[in-house]
Amino acid sequence: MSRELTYAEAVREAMDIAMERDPRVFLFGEDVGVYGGAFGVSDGLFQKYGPERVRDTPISEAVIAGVATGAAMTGMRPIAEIQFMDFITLSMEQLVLQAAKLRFMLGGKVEVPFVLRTPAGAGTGAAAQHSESLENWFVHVPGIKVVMPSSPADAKGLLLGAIEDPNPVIFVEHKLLYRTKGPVPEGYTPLPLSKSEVKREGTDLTIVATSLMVMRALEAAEILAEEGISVEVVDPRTLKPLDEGPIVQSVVKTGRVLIVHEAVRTGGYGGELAAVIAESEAFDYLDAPIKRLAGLDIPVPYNRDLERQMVPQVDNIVTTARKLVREGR
Amino acid sequence: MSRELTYAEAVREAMDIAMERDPRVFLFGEDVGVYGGAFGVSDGLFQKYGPERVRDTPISEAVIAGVATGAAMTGMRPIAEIQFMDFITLSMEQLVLQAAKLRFMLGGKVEVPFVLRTPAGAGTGAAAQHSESLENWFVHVPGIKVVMPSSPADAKGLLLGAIEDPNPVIFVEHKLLYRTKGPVPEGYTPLPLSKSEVKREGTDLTIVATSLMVMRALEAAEILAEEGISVEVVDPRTLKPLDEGPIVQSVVKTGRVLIVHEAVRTGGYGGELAAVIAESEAFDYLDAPIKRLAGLDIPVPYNRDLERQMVPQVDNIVTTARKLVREGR
Amino acid sequence: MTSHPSGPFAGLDPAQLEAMLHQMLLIRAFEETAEELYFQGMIHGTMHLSIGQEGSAVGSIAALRRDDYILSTHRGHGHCIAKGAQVGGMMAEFMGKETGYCRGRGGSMHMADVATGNLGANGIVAGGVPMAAGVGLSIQMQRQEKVILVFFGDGAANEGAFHESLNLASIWNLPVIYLCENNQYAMSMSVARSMNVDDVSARAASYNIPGVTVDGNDTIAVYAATLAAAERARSGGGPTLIEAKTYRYKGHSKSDKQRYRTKEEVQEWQEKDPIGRLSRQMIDAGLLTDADLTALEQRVADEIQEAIAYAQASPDPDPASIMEGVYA
Amino acid sequence: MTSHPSGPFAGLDPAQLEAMLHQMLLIRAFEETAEELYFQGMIHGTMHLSIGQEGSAVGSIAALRRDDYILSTHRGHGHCIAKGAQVGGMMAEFMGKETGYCRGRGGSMHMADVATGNLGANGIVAGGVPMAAGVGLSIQMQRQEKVILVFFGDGAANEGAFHESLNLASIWNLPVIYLCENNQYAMSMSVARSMNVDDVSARAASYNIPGVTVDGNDTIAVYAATLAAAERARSGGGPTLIEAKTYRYKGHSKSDKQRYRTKEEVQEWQEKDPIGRLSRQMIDAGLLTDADLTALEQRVADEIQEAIAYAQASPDPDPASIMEGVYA
Ligand SMILES: Cc1ncc(C[n+]2csc(CCOP(=O)(O)OP(=O)(O)O)c2C)c(N)n1
Ligand SMILES: Cc1ncc(C[n+]2csc(CCOP(=O)(O)OP(=O)(O)O)c2C)c(N)n1
Ligand SMILES: [Mg+2]
Ligand SMILES: [Mg+2]
Repeated sequence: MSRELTYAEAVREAMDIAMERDPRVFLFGEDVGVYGGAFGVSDGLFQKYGPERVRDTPISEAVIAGVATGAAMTGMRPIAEIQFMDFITLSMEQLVLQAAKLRFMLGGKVEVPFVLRTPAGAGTGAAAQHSESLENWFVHVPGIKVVMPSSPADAKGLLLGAIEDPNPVIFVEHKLLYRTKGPVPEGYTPLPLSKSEVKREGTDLTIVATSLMVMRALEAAEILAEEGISVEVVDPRTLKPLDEGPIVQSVVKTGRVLIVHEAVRTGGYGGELAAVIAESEAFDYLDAPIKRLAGLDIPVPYNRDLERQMVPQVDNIVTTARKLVREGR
Repeated sequence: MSRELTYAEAVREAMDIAMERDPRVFLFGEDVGVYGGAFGVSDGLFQKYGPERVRDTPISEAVIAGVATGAAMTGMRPIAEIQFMDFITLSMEQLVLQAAKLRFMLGGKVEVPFVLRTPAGAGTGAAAQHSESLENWFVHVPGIKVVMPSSPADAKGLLLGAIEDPNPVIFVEHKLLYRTKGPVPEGYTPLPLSKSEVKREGTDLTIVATSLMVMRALEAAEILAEEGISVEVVDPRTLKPLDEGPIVQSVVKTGRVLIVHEAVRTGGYGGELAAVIAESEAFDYLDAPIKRLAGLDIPVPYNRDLERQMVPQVDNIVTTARKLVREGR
Repeated sequence: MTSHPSGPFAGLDPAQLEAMLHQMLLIRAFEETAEELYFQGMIHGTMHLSIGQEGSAVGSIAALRRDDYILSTHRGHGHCIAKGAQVGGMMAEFMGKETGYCRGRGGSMHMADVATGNLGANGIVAGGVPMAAGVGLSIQMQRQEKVILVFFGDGAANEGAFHESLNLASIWNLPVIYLCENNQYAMSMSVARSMNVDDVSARAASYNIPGVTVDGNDTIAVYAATLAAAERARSGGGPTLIEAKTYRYKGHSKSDKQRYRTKEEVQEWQEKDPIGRLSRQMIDAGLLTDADLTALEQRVADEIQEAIAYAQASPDPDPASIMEGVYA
Repeated sequence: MTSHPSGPFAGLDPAQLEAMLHQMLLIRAFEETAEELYFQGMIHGTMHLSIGQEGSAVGSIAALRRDDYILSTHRGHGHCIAKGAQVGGMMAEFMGKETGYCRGRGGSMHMADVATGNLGANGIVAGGVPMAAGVGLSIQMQRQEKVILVFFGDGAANEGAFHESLNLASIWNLPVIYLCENNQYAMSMSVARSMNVDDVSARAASYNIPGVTVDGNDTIAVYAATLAAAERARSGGGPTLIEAKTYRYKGHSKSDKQRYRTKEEVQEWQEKDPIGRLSRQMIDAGLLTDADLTALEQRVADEIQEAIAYAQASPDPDPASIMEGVYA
């Protein structure tokens, strides 16, 4: 049985179910309690589970990451929230030098099972310090898993999977997806953190997209279909560890690939994807250069039009994809 | 006129010259004074310039980055040292959300001219929290420049160039290069932060390498030359902004490219380089897939052999390059 | 030269007092207008209003010189106006126009006016606090007579950056004034829940620097405390931590249901309004008449109308200029 | 049940005291040996020796239970031994062997023995301090009777993490003991230069928690202070900050020319040696004879020899296992 939920409701339902099933699970972060979280994602959980399991913290992002790490090491299953992904810059030492490495450094003697949820992305007019997409930093850190759901169903399933996972997981939500609706299965339905998914089948071009860009890529594919261009859209869902198979197979099939992400282009996850494809057997099937469409290399501007111009929109995807198919570059 | 200096001496000479010429330049960080820096790089500068211009700080990496930013915004030219690159995880907010973005966020009304020097890399048996190579994080941050010198001459010239540059520059030194010697020009000889350099010419294969890996690639090239394989070695030197020209031209010429860096492979700078090449005209000249040789995706192990096994060595480069040329993959 | 604040107005003359009252009225009108424009869809994004906190903004900055620096917060419109910015340029920034103080790139959370020493609001809680030590060091090394005053909230006092910055300013004896606007809440987190000390100023003892708490709605008291701190800093006496206790009347930002406080609590504070208080003090002292006050309010209303007109008439940024300003 | 430490030995019986003295001798012998092996090239990397600080390690941990947790530092060999680790496994770790406590992956800076509650040394200054709040919360939410004691140095007390962690432990009333080993220096930076307060413990006031300073070379005093803090924590009394003033005899690490201090200063402290002090106290009280002491030293020497033999006979990690342990 499944019904329509928003992405935010799906995240909340996953937390609710996990907290009901497992007393070790708790949620903490800035204003996650009575306030319900900056985006209302945890609305109602405080009323249901009380102040011990839904805890407000002071504005102390370093210790938030430390609490997740220390509690996870000693038998709990914390869900930490960093209110905006930008603020994770204050948690890096505990996440990268401690949580990610502890198991390895201690010879495999500990597990650090926590999920750190955080909303990323531009589009809200909040400017450069409230719009970051920093997922590739964590992809570059062995010991951490990185998840970026693009639909309500994935949000619920992957969050349940992340809570079950015995490793630290950075769970990146997108502010502009919170209000999007989609069918979501009921009950305890965790998804493994190891599967890319073909979101739409096609034959002329593969678009590999993440998070909000999956939705935009699917819209673009609709438009291109009317022009007779058949686009396959693949969503890694879990950026690390990456399930390369479906991506490589798709490129083998279509011979052309466009990588789309919101994070600024240079040094981003698109580079990793491009390299994975260029190193794979798909290389021999490429009829056109591997193309990236990503955020412009600037801080996110406040002005609404500049902000829109900085991040890939449906029309940018359509134009770039069309050119790649028709002109081969 | 040039004479032989070690990489560490070259860095010191650059700081010394900059401080002599410009009263706005000063050095600060943990133990940079009487101690001379954890690796002795600033040895003698305290004695020459005194405690005001060569200042020890408490162990407070966030405020170290804040001091660099605030002082740079208001007329000074700070050189900050973060004792090991690992500890820069504690400076990320000030570097990424403030220093990098201030100029843009304030409509171009300020400049933030500072250099943050920090030693990266494994090979000293210091294990996972003292061996990080995090350069690609900063490559992913618009507003910051990233420099990684591979020789004493580059270390001096690029550091002088970085101090002259009106932007925040992350200057990544390598612990295993500090004792390497090479010719270094005398006097004030800044290099622009905008030039890749062909370190060795060749025709069969292009190796793009950074920092310590440039030295290892050159050694590998020597060995391969004896086998009749002619390798061209290109060093970006400034990772951001990247001077793509020499890299693309080299690949157009050789038709094969191997990217080598020490940082862990996944999410690293190699992905960016691979994507740049795959998007360029060089794509049409590629006779073999683009290959990456990088650090294994694990925290740096303490055990000497495992540590060695984790980071690309000369023999790994030779084997991978030979295979790429002889077998085309 | 050391001034000796005395009398009910701490040595401020009538002209200065009227200028301060004018600024407080202007700040409030500016923010009330900004909120209206937001509801009308003429301003996007979000905003953090300081209505109710004008006393700490104006009282503290009145004690500074034009060439002194400030670093501000996400709730910084008042600081910006008090330091001397034009509301036209601020309104233009709010509307994302090219004529805005940040060319429309920064918006409310990055409002800055470098010409008047305002190095910028900040979207990051305690974001300006570490930088303040750097500005202080810069002043000290350049042998300038300036000071840097950095604003931050009660919530910011729980960030690690607060600790590192105050410790460094203390051991290096930097000319920094740390001004904590304690408005009782960090978003939904009350000070009572977020720390076990009654006064943020108590934390000055960890760095062996002076720490004082003043009534933030008593504009004159804030002025006097800041003036003393500024003189100490200028004369090589080092940093001071000042806590101004005040209150925000509006929600934290535009998405606040205010479940964490009662209407009664808000009302209690509104009765202690800093603008009402200063104007009453001046009227009682015969320095202001009701007519003067009405005139001031009218002047402020006109300034706001001009500001809106200026902003609306201003051009949007040229899309072709989007890559500008990332690097110098 | 509350114990009432009394008499010169705070209620410790002769057997306990001898065990403590044995641990202190073992720590010193272990570190002196490790240094020798380093100079012989049998250990690589670097190491931070706690010689001279055995009193704070043994005195504090003696007040804990086996199932209590500790988080340690880069100068953590003493903590590890005091909590109950075997020197054989530690020596093996030092030599990078598969039988080491971290399978040779961690080395000196990550020495850990989860079985005895030692969650690990840390290469990052103050790295364990934020985690300690998490461990404390975990204990509290699981309704356990445990406490977590986190060691850190004077230098760590200037990290932002110190501030955030103590504040959180205070408002959540967590069972955390913050034990600052103030050995006067952070690498080359003296406490006198790095902070303007005489005692790190003074900073407890910022969080309204108890803060005490004890002579770290008085092992019994450290024990008594820790016991009181542990009982407070177990009975829901929340966190305590203990500062143990002590001194490291050796350089900071293997690359230290020690230009920042004088030989005289080192000698002065060596006269206050914690091992000499405890053994003298016990001898004066008739709890120990010179013969006993010699026997203890012999026993320690044998344990170290066994440890070396065990470590040398142990296998290196299998190169094929290099990817193990990154993910669970
Ligand atoms: C590092 C960081 N954490 C969290 C936030 C989100 N946030 C913005 S303002 C705010 C509350 C700040 O409280 P306070 O410092 O008291 O200032 P006030 O809003 O009361 O003026 C929070 C949590 C942020 N902007 N930066
Ligand atoms: C975050 C961080 N900054 C700097 C260092 C380098 N470092 C290692 S130990 C040390 C001194 C620490 O002093 P203290 O906390 O007093 O401990 P002690 O060495 O005196 O035992 C420094 C600067 C580090 N390991 N981590
Ligand atoms: Mg507040
Ligand atoms: Mg110390």
